[in-house]
Amino acid sequence: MSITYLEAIREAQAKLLRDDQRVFIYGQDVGGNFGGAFKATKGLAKEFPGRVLNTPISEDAILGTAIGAAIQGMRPIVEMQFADFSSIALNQILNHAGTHYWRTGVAVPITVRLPSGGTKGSGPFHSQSMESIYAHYPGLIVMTPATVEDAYTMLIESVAIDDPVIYCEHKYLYYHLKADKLPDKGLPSGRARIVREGRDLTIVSYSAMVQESLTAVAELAREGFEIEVVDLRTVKPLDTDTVLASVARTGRLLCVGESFPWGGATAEIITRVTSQGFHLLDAAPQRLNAKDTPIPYHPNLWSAHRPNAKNIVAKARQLLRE
Amino acid sequence: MSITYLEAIREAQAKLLRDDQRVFIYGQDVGGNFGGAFKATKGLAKEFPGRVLNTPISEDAILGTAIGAAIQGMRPIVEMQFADFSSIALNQILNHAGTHYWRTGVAVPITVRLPSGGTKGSGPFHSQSMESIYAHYPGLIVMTPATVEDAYTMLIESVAIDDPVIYCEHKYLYYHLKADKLPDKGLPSGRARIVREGRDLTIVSYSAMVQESLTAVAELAREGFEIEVVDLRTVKPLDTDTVLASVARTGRLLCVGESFPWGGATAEIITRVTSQGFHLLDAAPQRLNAKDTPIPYHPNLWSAHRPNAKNIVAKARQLLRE
Amino acid sequence: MLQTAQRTVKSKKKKGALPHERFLEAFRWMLLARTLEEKLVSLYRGGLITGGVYIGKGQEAVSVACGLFLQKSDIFAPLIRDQAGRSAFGEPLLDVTRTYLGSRLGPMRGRDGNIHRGHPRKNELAMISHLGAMISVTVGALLAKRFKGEKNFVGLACIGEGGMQTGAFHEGMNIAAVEQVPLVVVATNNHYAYSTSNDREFACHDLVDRAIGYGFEGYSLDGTDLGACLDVIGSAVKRARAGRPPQLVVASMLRLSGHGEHDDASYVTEEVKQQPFARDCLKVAEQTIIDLNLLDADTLAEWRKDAVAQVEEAIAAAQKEPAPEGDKEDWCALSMPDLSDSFE
Amino acid sequence: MLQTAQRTVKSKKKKGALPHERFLEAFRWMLLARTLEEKLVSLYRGGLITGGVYIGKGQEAVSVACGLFLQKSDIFAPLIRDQAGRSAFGEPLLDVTRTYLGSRLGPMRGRDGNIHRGHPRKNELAMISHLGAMISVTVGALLAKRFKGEKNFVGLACIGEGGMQTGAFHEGMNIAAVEQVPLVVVATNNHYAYSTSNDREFACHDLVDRAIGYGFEGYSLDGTDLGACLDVIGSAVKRARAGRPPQLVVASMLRLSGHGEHDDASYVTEEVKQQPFARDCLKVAEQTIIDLNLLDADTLAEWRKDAVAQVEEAIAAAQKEPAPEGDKEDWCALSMPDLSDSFE
Ligand SMILES: Cc1ncc(C[n+]2csc(CCOP(=O)(O)OP(=O)(O)O)c2C)c(N)n1
Ligand SMILES: Cc1ncc(C[n+]2csc(CCOP(=O)(O)OP(=O)(O)O)c2C)c(N)n1
Ligand SMILES: [Mg+2]
Ligand SMILES: [Mg+2]
Repeated sequence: MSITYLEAIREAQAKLLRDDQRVFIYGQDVGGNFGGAFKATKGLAKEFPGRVLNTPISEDAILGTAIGAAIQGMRPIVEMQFADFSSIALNQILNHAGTHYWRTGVAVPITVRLPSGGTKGSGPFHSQSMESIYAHYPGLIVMTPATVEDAYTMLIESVAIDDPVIYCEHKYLYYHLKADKLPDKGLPSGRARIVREGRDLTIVSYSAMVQESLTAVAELAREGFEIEVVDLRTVKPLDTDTVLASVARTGRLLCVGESFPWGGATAEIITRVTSQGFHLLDAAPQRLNAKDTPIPYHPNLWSAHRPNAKNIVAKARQLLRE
Repeated sequence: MSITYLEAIREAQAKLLRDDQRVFIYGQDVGGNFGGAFKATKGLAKEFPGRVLNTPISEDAILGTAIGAAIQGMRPIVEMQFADFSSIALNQILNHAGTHYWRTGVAVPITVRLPSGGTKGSGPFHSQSMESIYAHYPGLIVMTPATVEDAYTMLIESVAIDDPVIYCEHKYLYYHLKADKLPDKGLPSGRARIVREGRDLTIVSYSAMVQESLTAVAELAREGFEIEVVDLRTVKPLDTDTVLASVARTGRLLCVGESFPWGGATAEIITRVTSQGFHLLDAAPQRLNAKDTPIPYHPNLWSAHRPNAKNIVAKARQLLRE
Repeated sequence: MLQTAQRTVKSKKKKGALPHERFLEAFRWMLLARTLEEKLVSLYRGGLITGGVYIGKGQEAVSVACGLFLQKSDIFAPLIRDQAGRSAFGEPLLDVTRTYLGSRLGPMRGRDGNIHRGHPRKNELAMISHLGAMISVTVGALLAKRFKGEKNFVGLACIGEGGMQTGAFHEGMNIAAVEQVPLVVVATNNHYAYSTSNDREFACHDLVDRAIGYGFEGYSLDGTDLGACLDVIGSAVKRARAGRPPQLVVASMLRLSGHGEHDDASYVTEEVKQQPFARDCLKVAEQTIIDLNLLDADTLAEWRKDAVAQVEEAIAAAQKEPAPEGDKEDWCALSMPDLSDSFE
Repeated sequence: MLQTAQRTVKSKKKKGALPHERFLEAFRWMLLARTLEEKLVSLYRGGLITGGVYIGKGQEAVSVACGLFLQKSDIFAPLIRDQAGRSAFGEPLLDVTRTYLGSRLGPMRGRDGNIHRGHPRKNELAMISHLGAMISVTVGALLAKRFKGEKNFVGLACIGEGGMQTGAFHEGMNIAAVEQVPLVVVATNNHYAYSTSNDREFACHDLVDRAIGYGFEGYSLDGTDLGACLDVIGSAVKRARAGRPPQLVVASMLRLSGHGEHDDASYVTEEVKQQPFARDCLKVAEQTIIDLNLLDADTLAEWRKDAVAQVEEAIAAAQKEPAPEGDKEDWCALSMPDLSDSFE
């Protein structure tokens, strides 16, 4: 058997619906025999009648409804059709879900699934990675699974968590990543994972960029470099300790993120490492992000816009020389 | 004569309306003989009939309308009643104004005024500093004036700029800051200013935190420390050169921002300095931000939540000891 | 305690109050709200309240009707002018004074202020400022009740005519109709959104005409007439509870105060103040009571005194309580502190 | 070039076309759009188009009427199913093929794709994906024209029944009415938003009933009937131009394709496909032409051939053109590069 990242997301939701009566799924086209723009809820409406509900094109109200239901004890999972459309739901997420526990003492256990990141030909409005916006505001947990196993266990965990979780699933990984089977348990949320050990350089990444980093590292390994790769798993909370421990071993840091550069996760990581572990660094920490323009439609432009194995290799080489 | 930060904003708008027929002002309660929740447009509707228009409570449509008018050659100035309500306009700003020139080659010359930042008793929804969200996305210029003079010249410049400008004016400074007169010209946008020279430490800040930093620095001066203070003026573009030059002189960096910490302007500054000027630093760079919770209503909590002269002094002392 | 006594009266009424008993009960809540808010205004003027004070003067008749027909298990989403409705729904006065006076013991513990207070666990939602946002949240709460198999519940959400122009309002109304939840939306057209008069807010002939476009049942209401408010809003609640489609009530009146107490409302013209919708619902109700001889003058005076006493008591109690302090806060926005991010 | 020839015909008509001449002109644009989109679909199937292909099959009658009555100085805000309207408004076929085939010379230069194309300088707005957003942008463009003292202009914005449920739509409609700009909003209820049918989209009896709540004038329309489309939309444009309040037209039809070409639309039931609104407007129009003998068979065949030739020509031209390249881009999102931020 082999299971994709996308199937893991579907399986996690099936399990959640099966095990917990408080769970329901809410979003555009998630129901019927359609099962979502990416089929992440395929078959679930039939298996769990009345609990997988199509909604109007009303992202603000979708989130508002989920928040209200969560306050009353439900555990809604919201699917945004694309992360990019969560800009419409942003007010409810940041100002309502994100503030509610702190203001009233009543937690808002919602999971918001954001199909995120670039794929070929998707252009400025179907490619965005919005984790930095959600992580900037208080009151939210932001997950960015990079493996099939994490996609599964973290989604399940997100529903168990009493606080609002923004679950950024990467569309590029949907079909590109496969695993043999689904685990029962994963690392707890908020803990980063050392994906590959090394001693010459630490690459910190998350979501689809972990895969790009691994490809880059494999190439650099052929030149004799041993590079450690850290997968953050959640960008908020950010597991600074694991990152610092890795930098302590390697003395060099490269952060790779697919979102826009200004104030992205890469800036947050570099800031933590330099303010808390300055003496660990043997060279200037570096970052690699998408370019500071909208995400282009044309594949030629898109592949130049996002970080990829090739420019990770180039940047790493430069850093290794310093 | 003495003129406040708020009056400077009003005067700039009066001048813009007088000098440029393409300018109009659009927003909630800006018109009539009312002149805005903070009176930043007081008297302008009368002086410029038909060009200072009240709107419904429809932030998305207010921005959409401004964008459409700008595409057709106008130079709208939008007032959001509070920065916090721009969450509703965010989609039009990020995804429409921010992408339009890049996609179509047609620029969108709008200025969006965001009354920003905390004041006593304003609470979670009337105190926010949203510059980091706008700066994260491509296609926008983000201004954060810290002085009466900059409030005036930068607002005028924002309308001359062909691209969308997010103009973050600080509500705390409205009445607290005074100048003798308004300048004809200021530093160009995108250039930071050395507000005070020093050699022991560089504090980089913007908006109301420049004032807090100056108070802190005055206190530290009594202990013999000479601290350089850089006012960024615009957080995007961010004048890395001026910051690096200052750090080259002092070897120490403290960044102070009022927004939430994760991915804020302080993280962006530290990242630029460490990745481009690592060897300039004699100690770990530090940042000071608001706490990672919603902004509290009660003055006791609020003063503990935001950075202020007192904790800037404490943090600076610590850094100076290293 | 007098407030408790009054509540007993109320619960008796629920078992089939005579119209004039209901009217008197409602009037008494209105009186309490007006008394409380006048006191809050004077505290504000005296510099004893931080942040804004927004009152419901002139809107008490509509507001009280919003709270009065709800059961404890119903959902109530009040807004800034709903003191009367909040009290009628069961919010203790102490919640109000603790919040305004910044007591650490209040429902918001000093973290949020004044009108943003709420008790989600007691089905009184805690509004965020962004207008329109509470409609869909109320829908979600009702959906949850349906999921959980509860019966006979309703939700009531308040909105101003200004807030009706937000996208959130539209999406919330539409999704309520799609989900066919038992929702009543009570809109108050008090003719102003802050300083903006109706002509720059909307351009339809009558806001109640929006009901049909959502699949709501719509009703117009003279918000200065307490009897009409009880009748129309009471019926709307009853219809929603009975499974009719969602209900929209649009009430008309004038805001008889500034937008907040910092605002002198000098933009409201004398002409507007002479309109029938500018009547003070409390005075109108009192006149009805006198005209119909529903209460004697002594009892009326007694009620007034009682209201003052309750308010004074709640204020005195809150004033004795400790303020929150920065170094006693945990500064954690999550209910699960282990998942909290740390910035050193 | 044939397309030019046809345009001449069109501009002649504007000076008082006979109804059947207008009908034929419209039909010819519909034919062109259908021919083009069928070709795009086959290119997509052949792997020659990157990104999605969204077509207007079944909606050409409404769409063409949206473009046909506009002058060059009017504002047009088409959406994803408006190929016919775009062509009728004056968008060259080469704009389409260049965009779909990723030519560097197209209006979007490879930066944005397919349906997002536009020519803001030629008053064809370039839609963003977020539905509802274009309504208020059109309002703003009209407001600008008023500020600049232009006269006799209108704007026309398209929306689907799904997009009508967005907050942006609501705010845009309301602000249009408040500003009393000469706007026509043409809504197509094609019975689906992606896979979601009307029953989970809205719960009002008829979407046209929303007009009154905004202060728009509202009209229903059988979108499969070209004559009716020309009549109703033509009149709405005329009324807006003459200074009547904003106009809402709600047309009914079935989307005769998947949401996009990646979608087999298996959720559309046979029953729905048998409904009167499921007729193919192009076939219906052609039948009218035959029944009324408006064209002889030879001319019809000639028109078809011409459409194919135009499409082939535009595709061939675009295919020869260079693709954009990453290292030739300036990667600058601002029109003022000096103000661009730099990340090393
Ligand atoms: C989305 C949003 N924009 C702006 C504001 C600022 N604001 C607070 S109250 C108000 C006026 C509200 O008018 P209305 O809805 O008619 O209620 P009223 O004050 O008249 O009771 C405004 C503009 C807000 N709260 N929310
Ligand atoms: C705000 C927003 N949410 C979600 C989407 C994703 N989406 C694209 S088209 C579509 C369906 C549109 O339905 P409708 O408006 O009826 O237009 P139609 O496709 O039927 O022409 C959806 C949900 C979007 N474009 N914008
Ligand atoms: Mg009002
Ligand atoms: Mg549709």
